Amino acid sequence: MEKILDKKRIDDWIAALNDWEVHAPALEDGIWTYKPVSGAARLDHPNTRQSPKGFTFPQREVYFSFEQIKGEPPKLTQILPKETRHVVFGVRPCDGKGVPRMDKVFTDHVEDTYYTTRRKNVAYVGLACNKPPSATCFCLSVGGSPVSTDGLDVQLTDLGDRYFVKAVTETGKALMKAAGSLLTEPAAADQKQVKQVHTEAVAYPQRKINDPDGAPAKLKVSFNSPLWDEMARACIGCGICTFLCPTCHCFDINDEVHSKAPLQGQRVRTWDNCQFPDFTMHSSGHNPRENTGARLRQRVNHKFQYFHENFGMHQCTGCGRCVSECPVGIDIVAVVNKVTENVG
Amino acid sequence: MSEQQNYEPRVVAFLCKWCSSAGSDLAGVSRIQYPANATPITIPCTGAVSPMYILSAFNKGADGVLVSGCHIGDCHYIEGNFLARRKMHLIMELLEFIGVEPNRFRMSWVSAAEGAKFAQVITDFVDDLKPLGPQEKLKKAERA
Amino acid sequence: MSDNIYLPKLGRVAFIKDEVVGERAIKTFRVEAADGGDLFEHECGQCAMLSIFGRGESMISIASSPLIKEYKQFSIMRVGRVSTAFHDLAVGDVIGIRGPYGNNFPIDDWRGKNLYFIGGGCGLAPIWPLITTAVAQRADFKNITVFYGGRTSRDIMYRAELEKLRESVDVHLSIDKAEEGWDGYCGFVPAAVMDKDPVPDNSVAITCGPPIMIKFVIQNLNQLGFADDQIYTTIENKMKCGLGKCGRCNVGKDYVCVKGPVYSWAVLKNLPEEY
Amino acid sequence: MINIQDIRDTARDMLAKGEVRTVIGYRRGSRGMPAEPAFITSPEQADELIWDPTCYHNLSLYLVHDQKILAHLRKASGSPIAIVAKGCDARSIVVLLQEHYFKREDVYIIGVSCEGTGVLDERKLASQLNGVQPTLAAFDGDDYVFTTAEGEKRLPAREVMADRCLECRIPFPKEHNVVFGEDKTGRQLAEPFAALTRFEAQGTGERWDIWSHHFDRCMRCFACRSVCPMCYCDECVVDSITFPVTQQTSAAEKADRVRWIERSAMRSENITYLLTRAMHLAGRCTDCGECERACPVNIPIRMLNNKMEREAREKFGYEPGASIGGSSLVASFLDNDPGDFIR
Repeated sequence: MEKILDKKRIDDWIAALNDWEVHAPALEDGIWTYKPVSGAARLDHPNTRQSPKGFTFPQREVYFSFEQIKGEPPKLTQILPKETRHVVFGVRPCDGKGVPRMDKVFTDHVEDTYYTTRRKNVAYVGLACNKPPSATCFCLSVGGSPVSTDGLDVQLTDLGDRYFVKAVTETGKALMKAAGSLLTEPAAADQKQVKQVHTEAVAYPQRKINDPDGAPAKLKVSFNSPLWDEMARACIGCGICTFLCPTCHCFDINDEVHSKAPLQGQRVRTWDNCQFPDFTMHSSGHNPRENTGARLRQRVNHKFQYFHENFGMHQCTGCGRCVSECPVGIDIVAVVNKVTENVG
Repeated sequence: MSEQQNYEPRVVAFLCKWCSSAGSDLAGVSRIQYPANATPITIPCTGAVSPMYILSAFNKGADGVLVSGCHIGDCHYIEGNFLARRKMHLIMELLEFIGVEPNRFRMSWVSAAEGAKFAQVITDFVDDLKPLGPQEKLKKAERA
Repeated sequence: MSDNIYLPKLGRVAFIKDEVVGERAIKTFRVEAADGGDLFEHECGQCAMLSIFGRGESMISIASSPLIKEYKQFSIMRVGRVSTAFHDLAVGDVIGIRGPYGNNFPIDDWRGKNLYFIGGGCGLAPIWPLITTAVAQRADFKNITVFYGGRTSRDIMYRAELEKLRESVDVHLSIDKAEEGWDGYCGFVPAAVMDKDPVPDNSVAITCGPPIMIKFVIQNLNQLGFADDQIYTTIENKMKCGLGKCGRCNVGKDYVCVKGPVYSWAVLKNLPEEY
Repeated sequence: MINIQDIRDTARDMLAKGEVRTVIGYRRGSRGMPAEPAFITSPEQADELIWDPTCYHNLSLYLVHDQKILAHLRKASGSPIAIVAKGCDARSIVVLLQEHYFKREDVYIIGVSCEGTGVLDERKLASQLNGVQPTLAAFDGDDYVFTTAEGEKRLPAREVMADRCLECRIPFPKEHNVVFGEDKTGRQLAEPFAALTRFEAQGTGERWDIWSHHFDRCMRCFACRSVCPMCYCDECVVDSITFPVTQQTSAAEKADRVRWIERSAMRSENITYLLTRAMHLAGRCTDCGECERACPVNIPIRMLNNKMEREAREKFGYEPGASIGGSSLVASFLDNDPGDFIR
């Protein structure tokens, strides 16, 4: 299904989606953040600072609550996410690409109930990138594209005063149907223009990973490269790269106690980060990834080797957040290029 | 009775064992009437009160936090309360700065002989806390 | 509700025994389903995620044979937050348990072979289900030999069980330094193995213990002619989910909680040493 | 004006003579600008060093890293480390020395004066350049000059300079072994604590509205702590991530450890974290502004530290990083410290 939407009417479309809670990027405190839409939504953002992964994998997820009176067995109450339907507007193609990758993690082997409950209640209305929204974009290097529809339900393409609206999934069609007469049939000129815009978008120069296809094998033989320690020398061990990443999924599970007698609390999952020093530390104090070099290697290898070996695709989607936001300039593109150059 | 009159603020009181803690005992044995809102925690010296104790008390739901020690010049460790005076000044300023009501935090000097003063400090604190209602700003949400 | 992978079952602690006392104390716990019935089926070498509500979860290898259905046994060394809480438990207390997790020893491939078990410290627990299963099915296997060592005689766990084991298999106990009244081997476990000169023909060696012990045991076994695929061990890493999702226990592309903890040395030696 | 060649020559010379084992400075980042920390260990690498308006980083953090690595490896430090330090960075080093984190002879301070300017604020620059991506930045007197695809852009530094630099009172590294650039202490570009003063003019309710909003947004990535040279504690009170567990740590120690706050990034927990950090930085923060720059969600963290800094200055006459020999703010007192607030 392909339609045309007058840009001025996007709010009417959003208003028509009354079965859904609608979110769109808003500029707040100097950064773009997904916010519930109240009033006008404008999709003129570069990309949001945080990826939309929080819609399916929030930073804090309560698993269950526990309650125990001394001498009695504990009582567990499962707490599943609310079945509210969310639609997220303005998702960039790189973040769209993150969706199937997160799906793999949380449904492969066994299904994660919390993820799947949220996932089936979220729809993504993506926005193609007519030109790279950031100087750190590199989606073309990792099997992505500024006009990719992967992971999206609807794709919007900005045609100046109107959007070219394309359904990607059945959910997307339903969202478009809700718009009713707001969406009109595209003219031949619209079709021509969208092709033109997409062709130009893909041709726009981006930063490059030199040999993305060879990266998994080359990284594998570079495990003991001295470059890891060298390139991680400045790493401060914070959580920016992973927390902002659309595909980083590592988490911690903790019991939060609200009352000791009677025992009351919750078991919760929170985002965790492979760059924190204690992420892999055993109780004994032994740490398999003891220094910043080993931890940087883990993150890069996970994105470009391990995930590829397991699922046949790079986990990285080229959004460039970790590059632009790293306080000390650690650049995953430069790291991959440097480690893999001169490797046979 | 209105709801506000029903509300009894919970005070966490960090009391120096050399003076204010004894002062509170004296208030008790002297049968001086004062509100029973304070949970006393005896500490070796006000100088040993970490700002973490105060933040943690608020985090766990205290409506008010009191730190009480020896009068200047009377510190068992000579200068513990001088150090506390600085540190508590800073935490008080910081709490006010982020918008916590100034009356939520209090410091006092109460000697072992000042049972009546201790009772007065608690009475005044509770009176000042009551109009503020429950402290929700720094408190951990029970269910989220 | 049962399809929620993070929701534990409730287990009742039916039995507690002190194995080793002191700073690195080890206690053995038997856990049975709190509501009666069986907890779950497992295979030799698998683990379970045990939890004490309010304290947290910990991945512990199941130390009882899969042939025993009515309870699962765990031997836990006191090292951290959760294990300390376990040591404070009393019989009758209820804990959380979910699992089983991980792969298992390919015991069926080993029928008709000689088995050498080489354990050190609390490393006896992960291979104990295998030992007891093999002993229960004694006729299926040829020679079974157990090497096990502790730092001192007081660090030897399963003491009574090991003595009983002598009835059907060879058991060689060792301690690091000589002690009065000790008639077993004195010295490190790898040396104790060399001392008995196990034969590699039609044999499998299974080792578990401190990393440094495993390293030398494998070296020595290689020297004796054991091929890499005749040597099995288990590894451990910090785990939170047990399901290959939380992302911390990986060694290369494999999550130990799913693809491990059992590895043949032929496989393990080609993986990055991140454990 | 600083001639970068002077810094390079100093570095090269010291490395060639073996007087230092490493020179920590700045080099060109992988994308041109911003600069990134450089760890120069051979004389040939000295020419990688640069000095431009994107040399934000307070490199004294890496002196702390170095000490931690040495302690971990149980090694003595050997020859000193040379470090390029701006005024605020040098004051951080003074605080570290005051706290005996390392010895004066362990560090060779290559001071650089910010002269009439300071470092860039990329957020301000972005709003000035309207989407044009600069690839290089350079000092030119009181201006910054940017290289962009659309040619050279020149902007008065004070229009795009970081607030901390505008408000900086001492843009000169008083503690140094060698220093480049003129001492322009006293150059007054903006009223110190300007943002703080504006903020404090509001009532309790307004202040809470603003801060609670920011506390809700904290992701607890700990970038503010990780980037701070003063946050060197092996064991941080708010989480377990730096808890120095070794083979020697007993089970009881690990089990009994107080959990002051939860791992969840919730308002109450974030407050405890951020306020504790502000308290622990009182009298130690030298306003290098790195915490605020690193924050991925733009929480005005610097304002909390500024508040403590001003209290220390106005109420206790204390200036962080002023002298190596002096007592620290919270380990000292004056007889006439204010006590009116005490009942």
